[in-house]
Amino acid sequence: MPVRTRRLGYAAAAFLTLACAMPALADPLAAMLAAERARPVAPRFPRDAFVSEPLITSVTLAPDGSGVAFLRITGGQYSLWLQPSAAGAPARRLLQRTDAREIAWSRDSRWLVMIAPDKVQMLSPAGDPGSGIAATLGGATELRLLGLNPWHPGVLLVDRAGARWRLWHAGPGGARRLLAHSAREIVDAAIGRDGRAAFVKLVDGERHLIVARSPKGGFHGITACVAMERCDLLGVTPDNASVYVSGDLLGERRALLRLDADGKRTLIHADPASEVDIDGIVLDRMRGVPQIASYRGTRPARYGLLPGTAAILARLSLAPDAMVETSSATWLVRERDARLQGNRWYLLDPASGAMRLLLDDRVKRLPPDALARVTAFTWPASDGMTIHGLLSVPSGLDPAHVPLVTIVHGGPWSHDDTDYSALTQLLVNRGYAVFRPQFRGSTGYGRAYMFAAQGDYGDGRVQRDIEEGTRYLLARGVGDRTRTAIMGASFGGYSTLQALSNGSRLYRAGIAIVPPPDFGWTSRWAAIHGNLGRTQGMALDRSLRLLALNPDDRAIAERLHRQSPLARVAAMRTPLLLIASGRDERVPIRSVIDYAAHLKLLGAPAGIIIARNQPHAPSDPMAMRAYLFLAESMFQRHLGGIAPAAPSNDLRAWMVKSLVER
Amino acid sequence: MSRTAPLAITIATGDSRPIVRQIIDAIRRQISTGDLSVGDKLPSVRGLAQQLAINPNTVSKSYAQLTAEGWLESRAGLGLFVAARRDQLSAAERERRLGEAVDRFVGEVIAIRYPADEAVAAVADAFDALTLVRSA
Amino acid sequence: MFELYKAECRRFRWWALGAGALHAGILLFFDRMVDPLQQPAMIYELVAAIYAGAGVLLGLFQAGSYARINQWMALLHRPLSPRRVLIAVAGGSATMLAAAVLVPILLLLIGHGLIGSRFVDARHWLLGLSGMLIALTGLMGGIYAALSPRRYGWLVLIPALLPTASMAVGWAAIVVQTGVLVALALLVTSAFKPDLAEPPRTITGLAGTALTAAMGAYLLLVVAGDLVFQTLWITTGTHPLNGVPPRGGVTEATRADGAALIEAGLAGRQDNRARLWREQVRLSEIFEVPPTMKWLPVRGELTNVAPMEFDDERRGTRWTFSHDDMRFHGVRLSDGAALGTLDVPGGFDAPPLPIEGGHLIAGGSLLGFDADDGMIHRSIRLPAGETIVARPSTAGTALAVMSDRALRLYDVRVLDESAGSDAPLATVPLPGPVGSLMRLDLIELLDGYLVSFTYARDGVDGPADAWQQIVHVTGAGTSRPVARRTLTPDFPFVTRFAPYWISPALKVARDLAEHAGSGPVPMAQRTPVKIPLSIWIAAGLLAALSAAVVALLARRWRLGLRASAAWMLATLALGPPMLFAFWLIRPNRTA
Amino acid sequence: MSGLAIETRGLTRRHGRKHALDNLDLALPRGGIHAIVGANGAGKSTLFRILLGFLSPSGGEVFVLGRPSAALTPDDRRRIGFVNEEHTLPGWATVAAVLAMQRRLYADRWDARAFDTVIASFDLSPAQRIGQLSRGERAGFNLALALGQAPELLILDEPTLGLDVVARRRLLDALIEGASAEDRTVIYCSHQIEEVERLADTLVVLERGSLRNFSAPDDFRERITQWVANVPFKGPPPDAMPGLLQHRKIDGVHHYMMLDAEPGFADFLRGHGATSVQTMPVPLDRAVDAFLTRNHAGPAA
Repeated sequence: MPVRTRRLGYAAAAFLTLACAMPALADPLAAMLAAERARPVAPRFPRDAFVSEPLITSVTLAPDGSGVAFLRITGGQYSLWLQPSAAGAPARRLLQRTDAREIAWSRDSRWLVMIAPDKVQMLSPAGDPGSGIAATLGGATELRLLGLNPWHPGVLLVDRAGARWRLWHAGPGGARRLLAHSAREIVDAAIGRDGRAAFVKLVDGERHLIVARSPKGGFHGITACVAMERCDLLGVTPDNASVYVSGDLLGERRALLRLDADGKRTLIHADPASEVDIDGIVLDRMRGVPQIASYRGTRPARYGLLPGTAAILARLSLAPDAMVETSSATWLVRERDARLQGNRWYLLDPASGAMRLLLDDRVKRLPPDALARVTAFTWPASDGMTIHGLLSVPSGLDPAHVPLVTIVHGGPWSHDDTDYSALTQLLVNRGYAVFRPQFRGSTGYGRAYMFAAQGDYGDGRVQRDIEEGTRYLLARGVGDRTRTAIMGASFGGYSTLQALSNGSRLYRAGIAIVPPPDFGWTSRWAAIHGNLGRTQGMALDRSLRLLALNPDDRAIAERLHRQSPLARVAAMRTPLLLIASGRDERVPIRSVIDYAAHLKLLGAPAGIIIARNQPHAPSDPMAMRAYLFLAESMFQRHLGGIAPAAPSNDLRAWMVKSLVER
Repeated sequence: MSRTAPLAITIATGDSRPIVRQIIDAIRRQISTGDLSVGDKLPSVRGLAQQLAINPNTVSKSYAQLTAEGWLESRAGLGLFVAARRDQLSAAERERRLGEAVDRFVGEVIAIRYPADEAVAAVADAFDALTLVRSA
Repeated sequence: MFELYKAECRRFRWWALGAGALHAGILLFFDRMVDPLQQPAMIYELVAAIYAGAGVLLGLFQAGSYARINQWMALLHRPLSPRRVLIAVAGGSATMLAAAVLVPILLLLIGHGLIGSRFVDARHWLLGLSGMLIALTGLMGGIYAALSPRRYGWLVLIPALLPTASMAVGWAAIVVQTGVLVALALLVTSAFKPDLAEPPRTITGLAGTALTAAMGAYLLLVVAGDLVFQTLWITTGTHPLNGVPPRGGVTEATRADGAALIEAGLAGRQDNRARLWREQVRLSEIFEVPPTMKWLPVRGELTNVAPMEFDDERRGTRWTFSHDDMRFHGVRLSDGAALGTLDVPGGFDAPPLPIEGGHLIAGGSLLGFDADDGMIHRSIRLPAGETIVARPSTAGTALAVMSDRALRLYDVRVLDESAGSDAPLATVPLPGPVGSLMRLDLIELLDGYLVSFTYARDGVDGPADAWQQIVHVTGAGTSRPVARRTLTPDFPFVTRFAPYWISPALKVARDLAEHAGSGPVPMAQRTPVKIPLSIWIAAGLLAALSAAVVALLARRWRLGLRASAAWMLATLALGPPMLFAFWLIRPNRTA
Repeated sequence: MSGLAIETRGLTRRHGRKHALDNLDLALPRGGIHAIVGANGAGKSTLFRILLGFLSPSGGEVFVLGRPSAALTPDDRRRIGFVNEEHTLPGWATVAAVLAMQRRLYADRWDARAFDTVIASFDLSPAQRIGQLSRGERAGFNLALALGQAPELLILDEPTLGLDVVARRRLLDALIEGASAEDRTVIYCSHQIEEVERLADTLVVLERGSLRNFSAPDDFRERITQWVANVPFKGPPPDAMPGLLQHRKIDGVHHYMMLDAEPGFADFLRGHGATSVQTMPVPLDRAVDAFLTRNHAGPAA
């Protein structure tokens, strides 16, 4: 079972988020360009066909391998289904309607844990008594879900009574048992096979503290994770004496290690290429030991940690980036590729290596062969640091004569991965090369890479990495120098505004979506107002301080303001499309409007579009379709290319209703 | 004290004669025919008014005229009685009234083409009969 | 006289019994379905209208049965003074009506009080009393309508509608209703005389009838006159509000979308700052903050602005507020068991009005019921003496709270954090009385707000001045006015001031009567109306002219000198409505 | 206090432009039965309403028992009985209740004998409700009540209207019985000339609100004579015949109804060519009829 699903949270690429990382390949650029040049020109697909809505989600394998539970989405409604592993067995609908957005199996495969934003329910497919609400989240004590109990049917919960945090187990029927309590906030726990909390992670100021249960009773600290070190508790070792940890406590990059009760750290597995953070760790759920460690990138890698596992993985070499869930019997495999729209799930027989298609969430998908590959590459920054990036080019064309669009990811503590991207695929299909820089400060390449930004998000290295990446590609014969554009959402939008107004004159057009016009102001605002700041119990202002962006530091604020698009609004002379969200919970709409008003007042060549009711990261497919149309139109207008098809009637109606355009 | 004599008279409204006149005529006729004898006590004003369903004042007026004409006489505290017959009219008046009566009679007889001598004989018989009744 | 009373009682006893039983049945039925004591004011108004209607019907029936001349002569031609006859006859029907109205109400209230889990406030007893008073007022109105001369009787009845317009609350409402009832009874007495067609014989009766008729004529002129005027306008197609309202006018301001309104408010400024604001206005979402609610709960009021209760669904409890002890009383919904009382530390400043989202407004406090701990917490407490006059609304990340003195903007999280600070982000003193504020629009600036206050209540077709004020609120919470423009009235001068020039004295009397006993109503604060001199002159001239016409008519009707003088003086004081009343009453006696 | 029961001076009552009473001067002495006759709309009811203060005169003065009618006190009303043609009594009350109320109201002057005398001829049960009585019974009860209150002045507005012969006869008996009381003045209004003829001491003829006759009924009758004349030609022009009430030509013979015919009227007719002239008295009903209809049937004046 991958670690990420155990987190049970909702990760979104967004401004001021901290997410995980992945590795890249050395210099595969030339080979990739040649290969793509040789391929036939892809046919033009309708714009709306690129949008990909999830129709099946939370597909999860029972630890005994007997079946797969999943959620089906129909018209916004979620229903719960059970697909037995046996060949030919039909899927069974367990619930016609559910509020759950994520499901998990108990270790004994008898219970399904259904997690909704406000409650946890448990359901026995076999009809055992006790089905129903296990816990109602929120409330006076701010009860929240920590995770699944790895051994016993139920979940781990944390709440707060006065000055104390309490760790609970809640099982079928809502029976609750206190596992531990602390004066510090409990953010993680590893449960022993005896059902007691063996290791607990606590918040201690600007660091995290891991404590272990003493044989005599009580807990004692064994180690601290400082300076934003990650240390996620994966589970107790079979001898109950140590805990498996995913984190960067040893070395640069995040790895799988073992932490003993005396604080001793032992590496179990790290990226042999010393390039990227560990991405996924699959546990053998029956035994509670790590089974597979995986690393991502255009050269994804997977390593078996248990005897025999490597052999089975070898049979999966055709799908090196697929996600795997193991069980004592059959395995569940989810195909993953930049060119695969939607998802496909297979059952793998570990013994024979036979794969059988289990679920496909799309009736029709764009042909993967006609879609763009995503290639990871690196380039040397002007200060010598190696910077990673992703590139996609249209097939069958001379890459030097296609327009180049730089798409900057948000966060900034995040990264672009190589999954299917509707925007990238559309632009490449329309004949644009798409460059996605993993500028310094991005995650997934180790702590040093992330901290290399040194809080300089003005004219500093971050922005230079982005622009240098573009220049590097132009120099390598990718993209027409006179037809370049930059776009991005959130931090990417900020970077776009920076690029267009910092005098570099590199880009001929830009699209800034929900951009903070003044990084400092927005950080400060978020630290004060945002309900978004807590990561592992750590308040955003603390995180920012650790990232050299102390919101209370006036000097930093002034520097960031001086170097902000807002301060340079008069310099905006490049065609710009500014898209803002009216219900933006991260970048206050007021700050974008203030900036947009300045643009208008100064007569800048900027179009302003405000999506009145959209949040920072819209999930509305209509919004996605609208933004694709707007991007295609903008780039066609300023970079040349094929005129976009007019929006369909329903989209035009939605745009008239939902967008304010000036 | 004498008893009140029954006074069997009726009056008719809508007659060309006033009610006073009708009462007077009726009492006169009853006295003339002997239905009322001298000394008979007449009904009280109220009594007769009730009997005839008329205003007592009307009865009073009739009684007053009959008294003035001498047909009735009032005995203080006792009521009205039929008076002893006296001639109340002057000779000339009597002559005039006779003349009128003869005129009317003759007119009627002529109108029915009745022989004059037979008419005179009939008048004589009528007077004879009247005398007989009175003496009976 | 007592026999007459008894006979009249007997006459209606079966009716009273039937109506009372029906009344009790309906009350019982509704008591089963809802809590009759916790209905919104509209329901009570409806019920009062039914009581009044029943009274009117009874009065019309009873007096109507006597009003035919033969019956009237049979009733009044007896050795009793008309007043005593009236007391006996009207007393009989009033007794029966009062019993039919009051007894079921009292039974209900007693039933409520005895069940224990529910409570009956003092105000609920008064509410029953009020129901009876209104029924009796209807009865008197019906009697008056049946007996008074048709020429002016209906006019006299118009001011008897005062309870529907009165702002009096609690005991004061009872006093007002009693006053109207007594006045109406006196008017009935003055009309209760052998010759129904003639005006009252006594000077006091005549004066009372004349003054009331003048007030009726005034109200008619003001209301019906306006209606006629507007209808004429509409039919001729020249109504100022037909189609596009006049530019720069009050109507335009009240109908405009927020952005256009704020832009218009800034139109007077051409500097860069204002130009930037205008750009921001065009892009921004405009938050329209509701300026005031029509009514706020007042302690001891007879009815409810809204039901004074809310449900704790998690615990299955209904909390109902008692004015008597100023606490919520809980009842378990499933079985009606009493669950004690609920208070807030520091107590409620005023009866709390439940609003959306489990929040309560009480005087200067915004409170919230926390379903988690089942307690009421105070989110915001304004400085002493200030009252929240509107439902708080969100404006972006801010919560806009209107008080009678200031608009305050809070971090919207103030609602969630019961223990958090309730210091406002900004306090914007109102540039004018809150009652005159018609709309309030604001946009967020990068730091701070731009707020538009539109003062236009009574400024569309009424006499009030109307203006718009733009206030800039900085991030530090300070505010300063940045633009102001006068809104031009859309209606002609003549119609706007009609209530004044028709009769200033009656205008004052009407306002006094309607506001008497109103209790503390912050929303009633209005910009004082500036009456132009020309209106005073017009009113004076009209009064003089009316008095002259009265003099002419009085001569033609050969009225005595003293009576003529009295009528003229009254007309001089009250203007055309008095002339109207005089002409309709046609006094023909030297009184 | 004047010796008159009723006195009006220049009494005028207008309904709009129409005069219901036109400058009426009437003085009815105390005592006796005064009958008021007149066509419908002659002003009788208006007069009564004004007399009792239920209508105000447009002009002139009215005194009832010496008191201005608009200022009648409850005590004055105690002495005045009034019976209208509908015999208005509360239909929802019982006979006993109405009687009890009346007795209490007039306790100081209640004349039980008068009441009993009258009521004896009607078969009423005390428990009956007024609404259940026949019209005649109600009329009798009403009159009994009025007489029981022993009024000085009794005003009767067509009390026998709509009653059958039996009921009317009983009512008349009752009235005669009651009217004979001392010093009682009865004002009686009826269309039944027969009753008037039987009852009235004074005949008051109202026409269009004006007084046309005020005399004993017999005097009135004597003023009117009927003439039958055989005039071969057209006859004298009507405007040459003052006092002509009615003129009809039947089979070539002229019938004249004359008011206050002059002594030489027969010669006048002969002078106009009459070959024969006869005269005769007329019954009261015809006299009244002729008097009241003169302006309807006669040629335009």
